[in-house]
Amino acid sequence: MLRRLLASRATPMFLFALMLLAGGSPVHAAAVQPVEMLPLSNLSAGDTAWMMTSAALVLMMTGPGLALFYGGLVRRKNVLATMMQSFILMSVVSVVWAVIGYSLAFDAGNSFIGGLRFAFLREVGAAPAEYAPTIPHSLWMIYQLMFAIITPALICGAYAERMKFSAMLLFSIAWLLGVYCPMAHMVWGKGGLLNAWSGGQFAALDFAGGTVVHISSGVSALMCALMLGKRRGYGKVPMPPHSVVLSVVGAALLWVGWFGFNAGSALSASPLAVGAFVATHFAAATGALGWAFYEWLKSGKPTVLGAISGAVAGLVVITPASGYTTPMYALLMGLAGGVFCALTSTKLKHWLKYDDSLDAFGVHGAGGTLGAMLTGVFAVAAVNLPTAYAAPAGQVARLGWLEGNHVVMFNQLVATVLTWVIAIVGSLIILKIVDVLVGLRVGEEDEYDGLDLSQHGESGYNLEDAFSATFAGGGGATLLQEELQVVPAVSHH
Amino acid sequence: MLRRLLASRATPMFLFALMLLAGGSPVHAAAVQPVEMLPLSNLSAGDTAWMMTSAALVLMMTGPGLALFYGGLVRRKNVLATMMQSFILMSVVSVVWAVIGYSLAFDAGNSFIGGLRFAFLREVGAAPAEYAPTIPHSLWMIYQLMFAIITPALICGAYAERMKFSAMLLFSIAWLLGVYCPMAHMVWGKGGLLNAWSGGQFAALDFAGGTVVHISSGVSALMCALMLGKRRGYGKVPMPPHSVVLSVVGAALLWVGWFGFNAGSALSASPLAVGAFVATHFAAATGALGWAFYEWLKSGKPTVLGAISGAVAGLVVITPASGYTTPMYALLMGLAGGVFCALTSTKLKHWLKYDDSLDAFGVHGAGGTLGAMLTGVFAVAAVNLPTAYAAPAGQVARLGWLEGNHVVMFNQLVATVLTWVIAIVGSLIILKIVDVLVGLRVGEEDEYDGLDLSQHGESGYNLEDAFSATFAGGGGATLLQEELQVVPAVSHH
Amino acid sequence: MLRRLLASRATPMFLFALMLLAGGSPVHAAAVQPVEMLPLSNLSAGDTAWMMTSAALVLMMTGPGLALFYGGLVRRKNVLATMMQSFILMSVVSVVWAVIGYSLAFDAGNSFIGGLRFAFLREVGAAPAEYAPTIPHSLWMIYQLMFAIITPALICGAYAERMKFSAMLLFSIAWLLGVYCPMAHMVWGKGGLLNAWSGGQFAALDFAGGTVVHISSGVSALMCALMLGKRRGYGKVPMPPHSVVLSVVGAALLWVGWFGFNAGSALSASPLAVGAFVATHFAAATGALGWAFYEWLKSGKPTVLGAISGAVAGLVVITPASGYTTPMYALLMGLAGGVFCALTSTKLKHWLKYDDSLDAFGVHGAGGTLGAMLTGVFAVAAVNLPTAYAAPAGQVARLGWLEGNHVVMFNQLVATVLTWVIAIVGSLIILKIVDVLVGLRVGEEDEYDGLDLSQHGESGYNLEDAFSATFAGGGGATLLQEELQVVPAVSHH
Amino acid sequence: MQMIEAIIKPHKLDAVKTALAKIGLLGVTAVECKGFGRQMGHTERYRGAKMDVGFVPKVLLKICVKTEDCQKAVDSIVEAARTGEVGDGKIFVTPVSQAVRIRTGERDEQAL
Amino acid sequence: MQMIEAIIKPHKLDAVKTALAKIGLLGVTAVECKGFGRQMGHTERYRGAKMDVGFVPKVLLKICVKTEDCQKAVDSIVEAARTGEVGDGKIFVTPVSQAVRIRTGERDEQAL
Amino acid sequence: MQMIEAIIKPHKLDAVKTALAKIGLLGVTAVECKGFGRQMGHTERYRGAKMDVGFVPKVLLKICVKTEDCQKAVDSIVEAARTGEVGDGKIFVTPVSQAVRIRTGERDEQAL
Ligand SMILES: Nc1ncnc2c1ncn2[C@@H]1O[C@H](COP(=O)(O)OP(=O)(O)O)[C@@H](O)[C@H]1O
Ligand SMILES: Nc1ncnc2c1ncn2[C@@H]1O[C@H](COP(=O)(O)OP(=O)(O)O)[C@@H](O)[C@H]1O
Ligand SMILES: Nc1ncnc2c1ncn2[C@@H]1O[C@H](COP(=O)(O)OP(=O)(O)O)[C@@H](O)[C@H]1O
Repeated sequence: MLRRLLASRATPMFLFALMLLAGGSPVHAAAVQPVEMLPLSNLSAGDTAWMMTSAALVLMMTGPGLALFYGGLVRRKNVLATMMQSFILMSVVSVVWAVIGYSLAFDAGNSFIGGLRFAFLREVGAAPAEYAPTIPHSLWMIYQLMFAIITPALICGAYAERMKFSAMLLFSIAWLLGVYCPMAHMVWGKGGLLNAWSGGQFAALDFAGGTVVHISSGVSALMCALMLGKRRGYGKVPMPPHSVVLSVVGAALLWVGWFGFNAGSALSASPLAVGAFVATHFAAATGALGWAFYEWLKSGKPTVLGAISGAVAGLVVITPASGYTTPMYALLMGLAGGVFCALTSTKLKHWLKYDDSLDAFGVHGAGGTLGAMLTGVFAVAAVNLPTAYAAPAGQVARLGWLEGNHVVMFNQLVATVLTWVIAIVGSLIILKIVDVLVGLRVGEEDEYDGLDLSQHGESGYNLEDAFSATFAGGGGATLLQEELQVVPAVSHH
Repeated sequence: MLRRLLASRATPMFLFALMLLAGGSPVHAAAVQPVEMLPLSNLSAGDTAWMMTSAALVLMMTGPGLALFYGGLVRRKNVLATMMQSFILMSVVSVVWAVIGYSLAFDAGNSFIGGLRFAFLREVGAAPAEYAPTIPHSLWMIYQLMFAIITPALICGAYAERMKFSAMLLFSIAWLLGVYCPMAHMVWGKGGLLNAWSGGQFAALDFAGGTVVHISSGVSALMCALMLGKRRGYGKVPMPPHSVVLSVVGAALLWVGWFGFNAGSALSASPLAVGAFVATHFAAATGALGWAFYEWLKSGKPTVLGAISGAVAGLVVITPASGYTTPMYALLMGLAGGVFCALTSTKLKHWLKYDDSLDAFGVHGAGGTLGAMLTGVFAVAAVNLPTAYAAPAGQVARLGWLEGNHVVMFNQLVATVLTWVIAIVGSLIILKIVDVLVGLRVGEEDEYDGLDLSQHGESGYNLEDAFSATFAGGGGATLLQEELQVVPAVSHH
Repeated sequence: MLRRLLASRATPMFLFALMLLAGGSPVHAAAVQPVEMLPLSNLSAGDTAWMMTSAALVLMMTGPGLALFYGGLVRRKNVLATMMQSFILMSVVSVVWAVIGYSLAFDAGNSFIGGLRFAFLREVGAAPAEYAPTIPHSLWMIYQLMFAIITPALICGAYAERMKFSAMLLFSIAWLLGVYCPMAHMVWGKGGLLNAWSGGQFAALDFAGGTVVHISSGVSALMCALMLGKRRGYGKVPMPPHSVVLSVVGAALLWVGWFGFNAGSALSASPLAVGAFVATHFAAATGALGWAFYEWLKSGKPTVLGAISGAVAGLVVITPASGYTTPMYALLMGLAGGVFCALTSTKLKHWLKYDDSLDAFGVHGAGGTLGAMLTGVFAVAAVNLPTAYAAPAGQVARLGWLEGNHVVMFNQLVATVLTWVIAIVGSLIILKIVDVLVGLRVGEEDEYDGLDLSQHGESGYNLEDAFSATFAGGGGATLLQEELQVVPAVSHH
Repeated sequence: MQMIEAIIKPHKLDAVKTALAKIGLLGVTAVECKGFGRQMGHTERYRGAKMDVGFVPKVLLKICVKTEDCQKAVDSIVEAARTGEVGDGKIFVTPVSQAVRIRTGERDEQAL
Repeated sequence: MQMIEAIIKPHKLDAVKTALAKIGLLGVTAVECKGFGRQMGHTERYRGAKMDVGFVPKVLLKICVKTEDCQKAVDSIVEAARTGEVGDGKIFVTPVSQAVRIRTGERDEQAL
Repeated sequence: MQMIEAIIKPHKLDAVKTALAKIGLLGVTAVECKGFGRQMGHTERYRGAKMDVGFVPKVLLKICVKTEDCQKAVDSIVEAARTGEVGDGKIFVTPVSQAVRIRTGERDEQAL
C-alpha cells in the first residue's frame, strides 16, 4: 500500500525536489569561490596524528563494527552475506570516491553539487585545503571517505536477508553518487545550500552527519524495506538474531569508533574535539539506559539487544550536536534518543507493518531526525559558533533555541525535510532502475537456503567436524576432482 | 565459614578504617588548596591527540575487551548477561561520574574524599586543570571516567553466573561512590592521603591504578564471591568456558587497550608515556609465558587460557610500576605476576574453597597486591621521580628499594593494606545493604536456566536454523499476536 | 619431490648466500658509523602520539587480527592452537627482541647484521636515535618489535593444523634471529646492504616491509609447507574454514591495523604518513574487488573469503610502495595483488600440490614478491626520494621505472632474490634442526583429535550445555578429585 | 503401541506438529539429522576448493501412539509434510512393547 | 534383546548413567533432542518481537539390553530420572532381533 | 522390512556410505550422538580444573532395508566400519511393520 503510494508519487516529488534545487543553484553557482589551498607551514603534527587515528576509527566502525552488529542480528544462514555487505562497501565506495565521489562532494561547484576539479584526486595532496587548514588535503579526503563508506553500509540493515548481492552493489554505487554526494556537498561542501560555515542559504547545524549520514541512510533504508517487501515468513516464523554476542561486540566497537566520527569532525586535536568526544560518550551511555529501562518498565526485563541498540541510538542523536552542545545536554539527548528509537523500532514498525529487518530506519532515520531537531534546541554559542550565527558587534551570540535563537529551528527543519525528500526520491528512483536491471530480491529457494549459500556459496560456520570432515567421497562434502585429484566421488543414482 | 567470619568482623574493621581516616583528615582538610586551572595557551595538540586516543583505548578495554574475555569464560547460557554487565557499566558509571563521581574523586576536599566543586561537571571545560596541564580539563575527566568504568566491571568476574541484574547495578553504583571515588582521591586526587605528587602523608607509587583499580576491584571481588556463595553445582559439575575463542580475542584487546591505560597515565605524548608503553608490553609478554610455562611444567600442557590469563596478570602487576621502572625490570615483574596469579587462581582458590567464577580476585586482587609491592622494589628515580622523593640538593635521588630507598616499601605497604581494608569493609557493607534491598542471587530455577534467559529473556546463540526458524505457530518459537498479527498459535492442551 | 630437491640443494644455496654476504661485509664493516643519538629537544609530541598509536595498531594486527583471521580458517578442532600461535609469539618474540633481537637488527654492525650495542636495550631510552629523529629511541624499538612479532606469526598459516607447539616455538625463535633480524638490518639497519637511505650497495625500496616482512615470511612458509608435508586427508576430506565469520573480523582488523603498519613507517605524523595511509586504504579496497570479481567471473559467485583474502593481498602488495607512490597507482597495485594472489592461492597451489594450509605463501610470499617489483615500477620521486636516488644538481629526480629510472628495478630484483635465498636456506636449515630436536609434526592420533586437545588440552567451544554441564561424575566431563573434592567418578569397567 | 519415526523437511516441522495436535497427539520428540537419498545437496567453495555437500538437513520425529491411532497419525503426517518434491522424507513404523511415564511410573497406553 | 529408548531431562543424564552402571549396563548412546509435551517452553524478546519457544531440550538415551535385564533397567532409569515434575520424560521399549559388535563381529548377547 | 541402526566412528561414515551405495542402498539417515562404552574419553584443563570427558562422539545411522537385504547390509557395514580398535561401535536390527514415502504415499518396500 504505502509502497505503491510512494512509487506513484515518485515523479511529482522528484520534480518538486528539482525545483527546490533549481531555485537555489543558479543564484549561487556564480558566487561560490574555488576551494583554497594553504601552505604546508600550516600543518600540525598533533592534528594530523589525531585525524589519522580518527580515520582509522571510522573505518573500524564499518569493519568490523557494523559487520558484527548487523551480522549478529541476522539468521545464521545470512551472516556472511550481511558482513560482506559492509566489507565490500569498504572497497567499492573507496574506488568511486577516488574517481569522482570526493570531487562531487567537496569541490566548490554550486549549492547542490560539487564540480570535477578533484576528480581522480587531482590536487588532493599534502597541502591543506581550507576545509581542514592544519592537516594535508589528502587526509581530509580519506577521512571523509570513511563517512561515505559507512553511510550506505547502514542501509544494509533494511534489506538484509533478501537482497541480491549484485543489486546491492549497483544500488549502493548509484545511491552514493545520487544521494550521498549531493547531501555532503550541501551540508559541508564549500557554498553548500545548508552550510552554516560558508554562506549556505539555510545555515543548518550538523557537526558530524546527522542529516548527511543518518537521516539520509535511515530514510533510504525505509524505502528499501518498502520496495523489497517483507522477508518470506516475516511475522509467521520467528527471525531471532543468530548471535547477539556478535552484535554486542559490534556495538561496543561502534561506540569506540564513534569518537573518531564525532571528535574527528573537529578536524583537529582541539578542545572542540574533546567537547565532541565527551558529548558522544555521554549520549551513548544514556541512550543504552533509555532503551533498556524502557523495556524493563514495559515488559519486565531489560534486554542486552535493547541496551546496545540504545547506545547506537544515543550516538545517532548526538552526532549532529556533538560539537555544538554541552555534556549535560548530551546526557538528555542520548536518553531521548534511546527511548524514542525503542518506540520507532518496535511500535511504529509493527504498526506500519514494514519489514526493516535490522531497524536501520528505526534507529538511524528516526534517531537522525530527532537529533537534527534537538541540535537546534540544545546548541550553545559558547561551545562553537558558526560564522552564519556570528552576533553583531557588542551583542551576545545566541545559537540554540534555548538560547533564544528561533531561526536555527527553521533551518534545522529545512535541512531535515530536504534530506527526507532527497533520500525518498533518490532511493525510489535508484531502486526502480536497479530492479529493472538485475532485480532487487533473490528467488524464493535462494532466500530459503540463505544468502550465504545462494549468493556466495559459503556457510558462516562449519562446527560439526564429524559432518564437514568425514562426508567426503561418499557424497558428503567432498573436494571435486576439478580442483584436486581425489578418489572419484561415488555417484548415488 | 570465612564468609561468616568476615561478616561478623565487618563492623570493627569499619570502625578501624574510620579511625584511620579521622586520623588524617582534619589535619589536612585545611591545608589542601583548590585545584588550579591553567590558561588555554598551555594546551598541546600532540598531548591532546594521544589522550583522546588513550581514552578510546581504555573504553575499548571494557567493551568489547572485558566483555569478550569474561563472556567467553562463562557457560553458554550466561554469555549475554556477562557481556551486559560490562556494557551496562559503560552507561551507568558514566552518568554517576558526570553527576558527582568525578567531583568526589578529583575536587580538592580532604585527604580521603573530594568536594562538590566539579559536581555536574561544573568548571570542567577546555581550560586545563593542574592534574594534566597540557590537555583540556574535560579530557582528563573523561579519561579518568574510563578507569572508573572498568574497575567495577572487573568485579563481575567474581559474581558471574549467579547475581541478579538489579543487584549488580545497585552494588556497582554504591561501590563506585563508596570505594572507588575515595580510593582515586587518596591516590591521585589533590591532597590525597597517598598522593606522592601533591603532599600526601604516605607517598605511595601507583602510576596507573594498581591499588585504585586492581586491588580495590580484586579484593571486593573476593568479598562478592564469599557473600554470594558458590554457583550451584560448583565442584560437582564441570563449568568449562563456553568459548575460549572469545576470551582470546578479549585478552588481546585488553593488551592493546592497556597501552592507553598505562602510557595514557603519563597524560602526555612524552618519553614517560613511551616508557610506560614499553614496560606494559614486556610485562604482558612475560606474564603469558609465566603462566603457560608453569602449566607446562606442572601438568604437561601449556593451555591457551593460561597464556591469556597470564598476559592479563602481567599487565595487572606492571600497572602501578609502568611509569616508574625500566623495560628489563618490567620483564621480571610480568613473569612474577604470571606465575603468582597462576597459583592464586588455581591452588589458593581450591584450597580456600571460594567460587571466584572467573578469578577476578586471583588475577586482579592478588596480582595488584604483588604489583604494589614490586613497584616499591623496582622503581627507578631516573625514570620518574615523584616530588615526595625529591633528593636534597647535591644528593642523588633514590626511589626504589633496590636503589636503597626503604621508606617507599612502607608507603606501598600502607597503601596496599588501606586499600584492602576499604575494599573489604566497603564491599561487605554494600553487599549486605543490596541483599536486604533486592537480594543478591537469582533463584535456583533462574540460575539453572541461565541468566540470559532469566534476567534478559534472550539467548546468546540461535544456531539451529531448523529449530528457531520452523517451530512457529505449532508451539515452537513463535511470534505472539500481542506484537504481530499472526495466525493464532495452536494451543496444545 | 620438490621437498627432497630443496633439502638436497640446501647446502650449496647456503654457501652461495654466504658468499654473497662475504662479498659485501668486509668492505663495509669498517665504513659503517655507529647509530647517532639526538638531543631530547628533537622530540615532537605529535609524532610521538602517532607512533604510539601506530605501535598499538600493529600489535592489534597480530592479536586479535591475525589470530582471528587464521583461527577462523582452520577446523574447529584447531582453532585455539592456531590463535595461540599468534598470541604466544606476541610474548616470545618480545623477550628475544629485548635481549638481543633489536640490537642485531638495528645496531650498526656490518651490511648484513647489527652488533650488540643495544643488547638488553642498553642505550634505548628517551633520546631519539637517528632512525626516527623526533620520537624516543625506545618508541622506535617497540614499534619495530611489533613488526618482528607479526612476521613469524604470518608463517603459522603454512604449518597450521599439524605442527607441534614446541617445534613451532623453537622454529620461530631461531627464524627470528636467523632470518628476520638480518633481513631487517639489511633493508632498514644503518649501513644495511639494501638500505636506500644510508648507503646500502643495492638501494632497494621497501617502505614498510615488503621484503623484510612479507617475502621473508611467505617464502619461509612455503618451506614449512614442503618440509612438514600435507595435513592427513588433505585432498581427500574437505577442510572448510570452521568460521569465516571470525576471519572477516580478523581481516577487517588487519585492514585497520595496517594503517599503523604503513603510515606508521613514516615515523612521524607527516604528509608522508598520510600518503602511505591513503595508498594503503585504496590498495586494500581494490585487492578485495580483484579477488572477489575474479571468482565471480570464474565460478559464478564472489565469495566472502575471497573478498577478505583479496583485501589482505592488496595490503601486502602496497606495503613496500605505500610511502613511495600515489593513490591512483595504489588502486592499480591493489587490484593486481588481488587477482595475482587469487591465482597463486588456488591454481598454483593445486598445481604444485603443496599444502599451504592458509595460503601464507600464496598471499604473503607471492604478493610480497609482486609488490617488491611493482614498487620499482610505480615509485614516484615527487612523493618520497631516498638519498640514494637524489638527482645531481639541476637535474630532475627519477625514482620509479615509469619515471625512467631502470636501476631501481635491478635493485628491487636483487633485494627480492636475496630475500628468497635467505628465507629458503634459513628456513630449511632451521626446520631440519628443529625436526631433529623435537620433531616438527604431531602424531597421527593427535592430528586427528586436533591440536586444541592434543597440544593444549582444551577445546575452543563448549556449546552443548547439556553435555558439558551434566555428564559429571558418571563418566562425563567431571572434575577429578585431584583438584576438587567431588563424589568419586564411577569407574565403568 | 507403535513408534512412528518420520523423517521430514525441517520447514515442515511446524505443519506436522499442528496436524498431530489436531488429532490429539501432543507428545513428540524431535531430533536434528542429516539425510542421504535422491535429493541432492549443494556446493561450497573456499579459495577455489570446491566441496559438494551431499547430505540434506532433516528432522527426525519420534511419536509413540496407540496402535489404533497409528494409521490416522501416519496419514496426517503424510498430508502435512508433503510438498511433492524429492526429499519429502519417509515414515517408518515399529512396534513398541512397553511405554512408561517417568514422572508417574504409569505404563503403556496411560503413559502416552 | 530389547532396545530401551529413554527421553529424559538433560541434567538427569548423569544420574541415569550412574544408575545403569550400578546394574552393570555400561553401553549407552545419547542423542540431543527437543521434546514437545505437557511441559511448557519459555519466552524470548528481541526488539519487542516476543517469541514463545515451545520445545524443551531433552536427551534421548538408547540402551540395548538382554531381555531378562530389561525390567531392571527400566526401573532404575525411572528411579534415577524422576523429579516428580512435568517433563520427566518417557521410556519406550522395542524388540531387537539382532545385535553385532563391529570390532569383533560378535553377535547378539555377546555383542552388548 | 528391517531398521538397521548402526553406531559408528564419525570418520568411518564415508566408508560406510560408500559400502552401502555399492550394494544399492542409497537411503540413509545420520544422527550425531555421544557414546559411552569401553572406549575412553579425554581430559581437559581450564585454570587447573581438570575435566574428564567420558563420552566419545559417534554417528548413529538409520537404514531401513528389505528383510532379504538385511544380512548383506549388516555385513558390509561391519566390514566398512571396522578398525579393530575399541569403540568401533554396534549394529542393532529391529523389525519395521510399515514404511511410507511421504512424497508419493507409496507404502512399504516401494517406499525404500
Ligand atoms: N532406506 C532409508 N532408510 C532410512 N532413511 C531413509 C531411507 N531412504 C530415505 N531416507 C531418508 O529420507 C529422506 C528423503 O529421501 P529422498 O530419497 O531424498 O526423497 P524421497 O523421500 O522423496 O524419495 C532422506 O534424506 C533420508 O534422510
Ligand atoms: N507420545 C510420545 N512420543 C514420543 N515422545 C514423547 C511422547 N510423549 C512425550 N514425549 C517426550 O517426553 C517428554 C516429556 O513429556 P511431557 O508430556 O512434557 O511430560 P511428562 O513426561 O511428565 O508427561 C516430551 O518433551 C517429549 O520429548
Ligand atoms: N548396549 C548398548 N546400547 C546402545 N549403545 C551401545 C551399547 N553398547 C555400546 N553402545 C555404543 O557403541 C559404542 C562403542 O562401544 P564400545 O564398548 O566403546 O566399543 P566396542 O563397540 O568396540 O565394544 C559406544 O560408544 C556406544 O555408543
